[in-house]
Amino acid sequence: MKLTPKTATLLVLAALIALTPLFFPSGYYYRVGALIFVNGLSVLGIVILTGYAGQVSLGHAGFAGIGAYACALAPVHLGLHPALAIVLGAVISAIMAWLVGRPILRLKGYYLGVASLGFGILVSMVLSNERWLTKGPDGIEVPDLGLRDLLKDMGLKLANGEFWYFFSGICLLIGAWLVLNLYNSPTGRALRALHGSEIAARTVGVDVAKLKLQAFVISAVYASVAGSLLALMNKFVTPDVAGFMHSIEMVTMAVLGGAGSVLGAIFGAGILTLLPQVLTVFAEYEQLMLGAVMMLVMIFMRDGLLPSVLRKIRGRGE
Amino acid sequence: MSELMQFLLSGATVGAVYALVALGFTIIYNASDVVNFAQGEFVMLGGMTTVFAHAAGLPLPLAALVAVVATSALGVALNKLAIEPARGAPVVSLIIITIGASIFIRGAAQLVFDKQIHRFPAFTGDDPLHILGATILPQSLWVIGGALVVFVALWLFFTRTLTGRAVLATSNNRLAAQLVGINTNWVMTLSFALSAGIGALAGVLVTPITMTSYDVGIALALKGFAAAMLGGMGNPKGALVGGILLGLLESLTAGYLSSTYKDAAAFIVILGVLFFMPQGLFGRKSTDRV
Amino acid sequence: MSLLEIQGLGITFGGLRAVHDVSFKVKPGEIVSVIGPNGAGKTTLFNMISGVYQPGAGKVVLSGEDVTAMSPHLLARRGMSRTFQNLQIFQGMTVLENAVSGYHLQERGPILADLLGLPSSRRRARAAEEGARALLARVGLDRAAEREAANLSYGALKRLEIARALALQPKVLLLDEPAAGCNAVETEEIDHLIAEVAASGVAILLVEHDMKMVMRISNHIVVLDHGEKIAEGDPATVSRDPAVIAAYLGTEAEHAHG
Amino acid sequence: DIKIGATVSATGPASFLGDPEAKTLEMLVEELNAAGGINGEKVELVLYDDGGDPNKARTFATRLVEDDEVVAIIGGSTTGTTMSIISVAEDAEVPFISLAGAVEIIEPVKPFTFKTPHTDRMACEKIFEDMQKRGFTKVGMISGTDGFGASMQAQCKSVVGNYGIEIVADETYDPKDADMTAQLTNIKGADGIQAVLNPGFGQGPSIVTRNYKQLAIDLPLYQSHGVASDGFIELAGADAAEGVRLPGTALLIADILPEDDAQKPVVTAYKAAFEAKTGTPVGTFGGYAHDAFLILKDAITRAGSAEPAAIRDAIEATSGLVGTTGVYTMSPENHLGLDLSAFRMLEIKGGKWTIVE
Amino acid sequence: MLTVEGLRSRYGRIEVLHGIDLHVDSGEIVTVVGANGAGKTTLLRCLSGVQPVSGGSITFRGEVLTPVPAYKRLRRGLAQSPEGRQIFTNLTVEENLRLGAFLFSDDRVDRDMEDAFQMFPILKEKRNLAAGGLSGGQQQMLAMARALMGRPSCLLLDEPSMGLAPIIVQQIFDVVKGLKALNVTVLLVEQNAFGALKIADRGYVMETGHITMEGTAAELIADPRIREAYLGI
Ligand SMILES: Nc1ncnc2c1ncn2[C@@H]1O[C@H](COP(=O)(O)OP(=O)(O)OP(=O)(O)O)[C@@H](O)[C@H]1O
Ligand SMILES: Nc1ncnc2c1ncn2[C@@H]1O[C@H](COP(=O)(O)OP(=O)(O)OP(=O)(O)O)[C@@H](O)[C@H]1O
Ligand SMILES: [Mg+2]
Ligand SMILES: [Mg+2]
Repeated sequence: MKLTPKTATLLVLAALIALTPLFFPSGYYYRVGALIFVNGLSVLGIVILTGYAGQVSLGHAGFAGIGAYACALAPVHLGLHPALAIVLGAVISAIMAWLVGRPILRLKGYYLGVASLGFGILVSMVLSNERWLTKGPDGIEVPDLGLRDLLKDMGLKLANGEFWYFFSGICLLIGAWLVLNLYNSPTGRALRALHGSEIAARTVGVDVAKLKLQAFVISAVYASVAGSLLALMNKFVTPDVAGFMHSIEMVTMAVLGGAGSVLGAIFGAGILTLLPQVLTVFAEYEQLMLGAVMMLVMIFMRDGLLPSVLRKIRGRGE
Repeated sequence: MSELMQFLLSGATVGAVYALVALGFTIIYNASDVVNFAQGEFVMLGGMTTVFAHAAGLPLPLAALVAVVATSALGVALNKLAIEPARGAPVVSLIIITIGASIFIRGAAQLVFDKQIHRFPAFTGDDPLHILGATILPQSLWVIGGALVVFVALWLFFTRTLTGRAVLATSNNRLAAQLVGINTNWVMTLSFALSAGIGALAGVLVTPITMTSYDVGIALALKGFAAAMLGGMGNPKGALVGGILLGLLESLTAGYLSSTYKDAAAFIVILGVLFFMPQGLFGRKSTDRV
Repeated sequence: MSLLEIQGLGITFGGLRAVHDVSFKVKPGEIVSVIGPNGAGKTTLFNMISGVYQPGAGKVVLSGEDVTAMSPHLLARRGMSRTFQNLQIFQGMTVLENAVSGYHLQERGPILADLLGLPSSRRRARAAEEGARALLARVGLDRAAEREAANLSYGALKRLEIARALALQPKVLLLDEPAAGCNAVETEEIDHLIAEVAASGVAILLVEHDMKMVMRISNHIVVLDHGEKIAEGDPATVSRDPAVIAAYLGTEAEHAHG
Repeated sequence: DIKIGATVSATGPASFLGDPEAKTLEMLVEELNAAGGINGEKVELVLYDDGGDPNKARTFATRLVEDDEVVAIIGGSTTGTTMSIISVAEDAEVPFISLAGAVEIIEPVKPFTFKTPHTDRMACEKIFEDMQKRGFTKVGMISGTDGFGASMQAQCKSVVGNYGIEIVADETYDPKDADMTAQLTNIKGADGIQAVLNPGFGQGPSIVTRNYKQLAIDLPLYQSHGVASDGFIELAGADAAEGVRLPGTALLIADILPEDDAQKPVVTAYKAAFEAKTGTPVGTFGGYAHDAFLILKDAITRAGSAEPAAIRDAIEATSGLVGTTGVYTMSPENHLGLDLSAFRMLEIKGGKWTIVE
Repeated sequence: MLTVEGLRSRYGRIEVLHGIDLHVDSGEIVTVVGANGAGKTTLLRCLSGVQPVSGGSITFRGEVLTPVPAYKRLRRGLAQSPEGRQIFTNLTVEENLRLGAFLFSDDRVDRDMEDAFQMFPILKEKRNLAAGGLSGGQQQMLAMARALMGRPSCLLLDEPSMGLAPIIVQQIFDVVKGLKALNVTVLLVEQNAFGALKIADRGYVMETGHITMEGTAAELIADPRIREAYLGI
């Protein structure tokens, strides 16, 4: 069988997820791994929206917030199983994305950025201010997903960290598989086409408004599910999850790693999740280093880390 | 009546702060299409440098001058060290660079300065002026005046000087700008120096009112960005009007509706405006044809 | 019966009557050229017909249906396709992908199928790719298929746009200066291609300043000046029309025949 | 060595809290090691900066217990970060002393979780007690929308009825706001209003105080313990701050405490050391970290062991321990160990803190 | 006046100019013809400095140009009307022209502008409109006019007749011919090879990054290979 870029990406990803735990000295590494996967999942949505379709969102954390709070609230108020709460969150996010996206996706560039930013801020404001429901800025507890206990009953005993590592790893794999499928599919090509020239895309028959909306909705679902997973994993969530900084972080991860490629974006999520952990040795210089790393990567690897590195490697191969 | 007047004065004060930040965005944006997310840090540096220079014994006006000059120099350094080497990179990459720069500057400021909140005395005292039963601090007039002066200066710069036109030309078509003899690197350097200087000036003016600390930059940049977009990015008129409008919206909402959701109201209005005017109030429509 | 009917089309830009009361018809298999001085309103006319601009007056009728101001993607579904005077290629895609994108209407399917990578989705994509490769060969770009489209020279891009427009298998094809940036020999190749397409029953509307080409292949010529139709007829009639010579052809008129 | 872990918000929106906390912990560990450590063992502090992000705080907490294998954790500058650390500490059975205000942290009691600051409810009670004494029945509130302000606002509203006081105006502001005159104008206009309370920290309360003066509002203004530091007087300006009351700790009034006050030596020593080391004025928050460390040191010393379980038991048995915030006496039912007496009602007069009565 | 020796240039790792040798003497009109993708545009971009050179040299009036940044080359007298017009779409027509004379601030700027308006009256009509709204041909005229505003001693023209009405094409070629009288040197890249050769003194033929033929214009027009491959006669 010929190794297409798609299967290659999936294999690399699966191998990384399966094999790195062999080198983990302590349970903490599972936690970091799981965080990378969850962040990676949310960034995959950005790959579709920004990397493929070229639309900027500075408010996607809003959807993460919806997903997270769905898991905090639905089990308590609606008696829903947390797993179903993930679905509920995704559905609400999708509906919100559809409602919000229709008017704002007509905007371009920074204007779309500021409109989506407004949406994100509205969500985080509601989460902070409606204390009766969300318990306000100090956050709210989230019930256990319960899947680990289920596995235990089936004879598979995993520590909490291990469980979340593998569970979010599998979610990431599925998420990546979908995005990779999209890339070379008719829809994916149409998305990339409208990125290249909206007017030309329309003249070849692409329903640009509808397609942008679809991309927006899908990416919202990604963010929402990632938010849900984060909340369930932490068993606690605060409105920060929907905050502006989180939105910026998502975009940064995608661009830093290479927004147009799945592996790149996940790579970016990895780097930006790991950096604060690694930089703790610099104590007070941590922020300084973080900023410097971001600048250096973008200066010397303008298309993002992974694409640039790959190009270097290929260049040498020739 | 006096209530409304108070809300208006309060809104104008806050709006002028936003307008000053928004004005700072204009030049770099006009030169490069990049929204410089480190703009808020320039404002912070203006305030913090003045605080520390003042504490070190410099008289306030001199301290302020030092702050503006030093921040401009930093703007130039940012361009030379981070933006220029990345020439030709996509705009998103440049934006991430400015985000990185903002984190970097904040990190440096907490080391060089400290993490305390600071302010320095208002330029002309704290005795409020009374207007129609409402009050306003003299420093607010400084801020409003500052915003107006910067606006007029920028407006003249972009519409009346060839250099201003060269800045616009650089972002519009860098290649063509070089072909007509514009030193685009120099234009970028100038833009960063001016933007940073305006940012620092904003910091100097607003600190007696809003206080400052190493991390005030993000919030200011965010509001300034929103204001600039409301008015139409790149147009000084838009920055001024957008800023003041945002401030008024906030204070009127806080006064008459709900202080909790005043920011929400502001964003809802922005969404509404963009719905009907996708380029903001005064943004120029791109005139590219197919 | 005419396939495309333009009835009294007009538009103004801030007081400027860019196009005013222009009417004509195009039949299947016919090549109708629109010529006229720079700024006469040819591209604007195209933009109105193809739904990029909303006409201020008049109607566009396609296969008997009023399609005035209809969104371009709906027009595409009804068989209209075009190229652009100011290149509109899909940046960030390969030449092949650009051409495949032209097959959008044929290859598109439910987004869910595409996300899940269902066999149906892959089948659609494969069919489109085969078609695209054949088209690239027709415009002489087959060797560049895997190249980044943005890296092509100007003339090559013009041909890529033609290929993409043909991919729609249009009933009406609008070509805005297809031969710009091509030399005489290359222009002749494009000539043949257009004639071939027309022969297969496609109605072609052409804007072009290369008079040799226009005179060679047009069945009918519409002349615009200052937004208004000043002459109309077969090539021989038009090229002898004194008004046309004065406004547009100049001494070139002789070359066209010479 | 005894490894003690800490994760505080030394940067980010809560750095007012985390920064002095981090500096205090570093200073105290240095002092302690210079003096020979605990039970002859040196103490090693593993300190992380979570930037106020609960998600990061949880990761650092995991790192502290799993990777650094610390015997106890101090930290969680905010309620948000604290809440996300709790389950990590509880699962790993490592004692955790929080530096955040909310009651939920210790109510219901969790075996390994303790905290040093008074709860915000206690601050409300202290304030309303004072208002009641002055005969106020109608008051206004203007609160920050950050965690601190919002939580205190909610607590105050839930206990205010006990004091026969009614809240007739309830406004909020964003912690980064530049001007609060609009909200204050509304408060000023509220019917029969007699006093105003402003829960919040950071620069917000200073701006509120200055706007208060600007609008010439002629009612007593109460601030919260969130701004209990000399810095507040400086920022608001002595003029505007004149007459402001707030519930503070002994730390602020080290020099005017009576000689026989049990806290006097503790607060004087800490204040002197901190200000000498950092050059910035002490505040209540650094004091929380000081007390957390003190409790831990005391517990390890008494336990004679650095086993987490033993430390936990010893912390729970803390009794009569004098800290900067108050005197701690813990029990299985009470993982805070402070009462209202730890708060002192202070008033700013002539640019200085004074004790009311 | 302008000498190019062994000029090489690449996009990334792909070399598209493999050692170009040509020269243009003072006051001469020299044209380069070639098929799509031959590298004509790349050559002109190298000359004006917006495209990096990876080998060889460019000498202009005795000075080696290679290290001179693009924006300084106009000061040396080298102006370009680039492929794709590259006008400032967001600025008005007049602003475009004034920027063409960015280096000068004397009265001649206004006179030059009047000359430009005389040459292309349509530009005068549209002087206060955003250049992006111009028709394709009008933009091409603007690009040409803007290049002339820079008072070049050597003008590099990349397909100046593209998209122009026949009557204007004729006019453009007349203008170019007229430049000779003003002692302006012209390097002209044209797809309308016949038109170009008719006004040129000499010509070069370029194929996939090489110069494959050169000669006087008359020689080239007469050459059957050229007639077949480029002139379509
Ligand atoms: N969006 C617009 N804004 C302002 N003016 C416009 C716009 N579009 C077209 N025009 C004007 O309308 C007229 C017709 O332009 P159009 O592009 O249709 O001409 P054309 O016939 O295609 O010319 P060319 O042969 O040069 O391409 C021109 O004068 C042009 O300036
Ligand atoms: N930006 C680029 N990146 C990579 N390759 C490029 C780029 N621009 C041009 N090329 C390639 O360089 C070669 C020469 O292109 P150039 O544009 O110089 O040709 P040209 O002779 O001007 O053609 P035309 O007549 O079509 O304008 C072509 O093979 C083209 O594909
Ligand atoms: Mg046209
Ligand atoms: Mg070319």
